[in-house]
Amino acid sequence: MAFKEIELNMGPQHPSTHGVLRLKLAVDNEVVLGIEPVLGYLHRGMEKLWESLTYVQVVPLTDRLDYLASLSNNLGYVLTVERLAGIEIPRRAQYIRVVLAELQRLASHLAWAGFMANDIGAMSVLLYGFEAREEILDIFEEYCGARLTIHGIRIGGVIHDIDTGLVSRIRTVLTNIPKRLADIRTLLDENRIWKQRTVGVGRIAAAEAIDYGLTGPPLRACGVAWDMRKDIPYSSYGDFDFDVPLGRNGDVYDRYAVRLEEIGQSIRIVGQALDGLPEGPFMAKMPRVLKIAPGEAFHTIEAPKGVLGFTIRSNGTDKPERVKMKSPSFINLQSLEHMCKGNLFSDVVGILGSLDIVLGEIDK
Amino acid sequence: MTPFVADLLIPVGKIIAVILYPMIMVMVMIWLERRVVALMQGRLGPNRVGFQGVLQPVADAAKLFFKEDIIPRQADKRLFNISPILVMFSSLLAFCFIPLGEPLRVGTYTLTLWIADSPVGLLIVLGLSAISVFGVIFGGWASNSKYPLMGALRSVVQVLSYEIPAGLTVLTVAFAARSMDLVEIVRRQESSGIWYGFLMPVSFVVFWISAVAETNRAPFDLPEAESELVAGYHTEYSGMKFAYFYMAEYAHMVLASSLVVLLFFGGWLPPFQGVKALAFLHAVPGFVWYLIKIMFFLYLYVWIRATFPRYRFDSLIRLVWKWLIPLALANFLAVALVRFLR
Amino acid sequence: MSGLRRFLRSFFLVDILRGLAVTLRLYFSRKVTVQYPEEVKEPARRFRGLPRLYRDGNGEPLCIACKLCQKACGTNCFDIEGKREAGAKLMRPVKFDWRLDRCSFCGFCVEVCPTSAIRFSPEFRMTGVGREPLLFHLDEMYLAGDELQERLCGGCRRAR
Amino acid sequence: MPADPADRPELRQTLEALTARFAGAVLAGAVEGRELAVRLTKDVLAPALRFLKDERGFNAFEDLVVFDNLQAPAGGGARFTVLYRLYLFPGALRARVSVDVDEGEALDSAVPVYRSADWAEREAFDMFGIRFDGHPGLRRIYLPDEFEGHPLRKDFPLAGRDRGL
Repeated sequence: MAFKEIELNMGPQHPSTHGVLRLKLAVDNEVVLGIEPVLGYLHRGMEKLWESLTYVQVVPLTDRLDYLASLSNNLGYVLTVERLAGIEIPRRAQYIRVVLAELQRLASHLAWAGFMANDIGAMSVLLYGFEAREEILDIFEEYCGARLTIHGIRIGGVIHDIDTGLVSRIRTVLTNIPKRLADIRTLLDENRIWKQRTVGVGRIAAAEAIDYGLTGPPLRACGVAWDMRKDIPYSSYGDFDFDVPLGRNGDVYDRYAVRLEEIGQSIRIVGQALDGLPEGPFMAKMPRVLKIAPGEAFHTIEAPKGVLGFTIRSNGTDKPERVKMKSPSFINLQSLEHMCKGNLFSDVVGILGSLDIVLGEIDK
Repeated sequence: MTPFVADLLIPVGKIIAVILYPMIMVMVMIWLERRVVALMQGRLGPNRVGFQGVLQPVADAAKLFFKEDIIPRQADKRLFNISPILVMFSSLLAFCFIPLGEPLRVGTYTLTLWIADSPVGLLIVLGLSAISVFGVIFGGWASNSKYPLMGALRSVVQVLSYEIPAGLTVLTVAFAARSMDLVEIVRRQESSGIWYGFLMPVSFVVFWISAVAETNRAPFDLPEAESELVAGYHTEYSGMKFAYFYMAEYAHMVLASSLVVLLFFGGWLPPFQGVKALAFLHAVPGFVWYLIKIMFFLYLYVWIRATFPRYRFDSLIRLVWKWLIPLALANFLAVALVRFLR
Repeated sequence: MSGLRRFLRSFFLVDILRGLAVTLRLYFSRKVTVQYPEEVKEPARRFRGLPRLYRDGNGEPLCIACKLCQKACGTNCFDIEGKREAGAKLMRPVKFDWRLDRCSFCGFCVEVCPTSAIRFSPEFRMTGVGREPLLFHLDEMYLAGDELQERLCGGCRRAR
Repeated sequence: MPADPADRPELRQTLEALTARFAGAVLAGAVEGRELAVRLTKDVLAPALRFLKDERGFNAFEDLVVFDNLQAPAGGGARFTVLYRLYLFPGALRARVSVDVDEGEALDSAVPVYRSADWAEREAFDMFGIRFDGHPGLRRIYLPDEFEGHPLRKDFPLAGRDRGL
């Protein structure tokens, strides 16, 4: 009887594809032979839309890229525009941006911890992760009024100032998160079922990871110390000291461990930023209508999912000629097939979860 | 006691009781599961329908009753319709052999708290609970879609491989009690003064793990792994057929808990029988103790589900063939040796 | 961790028991559920709820139909026409169409409005029973609270 | 944060090595801060990328950007400018290799050199219609395969075409 592989369709409506991703799997009775991701279900034509909006009007749209880390998208786009237009940002605004970006990284990693654990079966961790994240969303709501599509960072600075009341509330949140994190770690770190599902699964070597263009936690899990906040510091990240957690053998467990460590580091950064918050304006002097002379700029930041980059080309008007976004999830998803080949079907869910992709950012 | 009452009314009454008993337990289980998992996750769970959500299962059942009953187009109609019945039938039938307490003396008539008591009651219950595997296979196959098929295949391999350790540990109990009759086993535990759960802890642990696996419950819920197979073998079912699968799963859980309680924790016996000081515990009827013990194990089911991630298929099979079966065999030899030397 | 200690820990199911201990402890912990609609979590002061037009102290509409908001809006939700009454100093809006289903709550209109006529209200109940009620006309821009809910989804029976 | 002013000597050497290796093909080259910008002719693209990766250590492929020069024609007057952004880890250096392509012309695919260029090139094809020879599976990545036209071109109407759907 000739061997015929099953073509299994996972998505675009599937409980664990983190959005509208469709995976065409070639499966031989649960062993994965090949995966072909099909994209475009959430394609909104962002880059075309951006070409018809002014620089300032594009910022709220960048919220909708990685909708779990909207402040990071804002920061990435805004820094590129500022480099293109040569705008100098007051130090207080840079520090507030670091506070917001790192809080956003905490929220994104906590949401990810919940999703990944739920994909592998530990359903309670989803609630614990979201409960911790809820406190951060309350901070964002108090700071600028929105919880998910926050649009709190503007070209030239930030939307509001941080008053002492908000600073103390952020500090209490920073003390609560480690407690919730400790629960998650006790539940998962040493658990034998968790280890069987994650150790050695979806392993990728450092050289292959760089060749596949992996960035962010999945790359650092292979032991490659590439963190844009350290390599090309931006928005005064150089003033803070924090370490870059690294894994050893680049499997699902190391990606899990690296992200949980990063939560600890982000708490350190926010603490230092709040301690050293300089005085001064929180917004640079901006013209009413921002017109930028023809030119081109490329800038990258360390978003929670990986290296997020923007290329902007200006043509002298108040609307960008071309804005291209380099999305970390888009590039990281390419290595999914390499990691999943030969594994079992249930590992695909775990590996996809460990890559922490968001379809808004992939489909643009 | 006219024969009319003795031979007709009472048996019919008992049969109705045997059907109602699992139904009520299933209703309790549905509520318990949703509440306990919720409370463990820092939320309240259903508390709108009835006092503290007690009527939620009734609401679910009514909803499912009125929901449209979809049969996929290319599904194999006959198999598709039979499987929920098979799954439900096997668990209800097994309840006939579960004794709930010592026979009651009502005037001259002794009311036995079970439908049938056979010298091989244990084997019959195990055999009947294995029939539900057919329901799962037919359901998965007849749905004619890939996910249910994978769910069904996984379930077959899982349930069959966990039958072996379950069977071996049950044998050790039969060995110790020198009988397969469930009532006899409980009486034997009473007379020997020690419950087999404490006499043979290894048997209890292995049997408990196999019971969790056989009922496809977390962390062994691969056949219906929501995050992988969407809903496993009952993905294509809806309306009352889905309700059957849903209730059958809980019925099997209650069945497995009753078996654990009967075999290892002395069924309806009050705890600490030997201790004279606690003799007043005997006043409480056997049936209440039996319920308390079952509720503990049902709580344990839900507790485990809220805590642990899900096994991967090969690690689950490796667990049973490399760990549980050798352990069960070694334990069986040890018990046999002890029995022989004594 | 030495091999023996790791074996003992795994044989006596230490990781399993510690996991169960966590869920048991959380079983008795404080619950975070907010019983909406009986309990309502107060939105923050700067909460970006439904943008509303406001009136000044003595009931005069603040909006002077300068259409700055219409220009600033990225998703062009506004369609405004103003008219200057004979003898009046300021223009008044005659037609003020605003589309809730296009609004992305970016807040540019609120920032750019010279008389802060349009501001975010704490209203977060914005669901309607059709596309038509999501198009607000001039007088409906001043609605708030229950009349607003009546306007948005009047049809459904409110569980009051 | 403007790029730090110190020009990196290694980049200068790379530029010289590149111009020596591909004599006539390097149309323009400059080192600015941590970034080397080079404009090449179409045919030396693939060997140049191979050279930059193997000999000069640019081991990571960061991004592929396509500009439509319909309104603002670049120096060469070609319709599209395709940028390959490379990254040197751990030195944190960048290379910007740009090539001009006219409508209908094809480029050599960079996938044999950098595996992660695969989807980036498929996206460039989907959005601009630039074909890459040697690409393992050049298909549209976002839009359905039967979609005609390339949306990110300047002459594609923003509101889309009325297909009467």
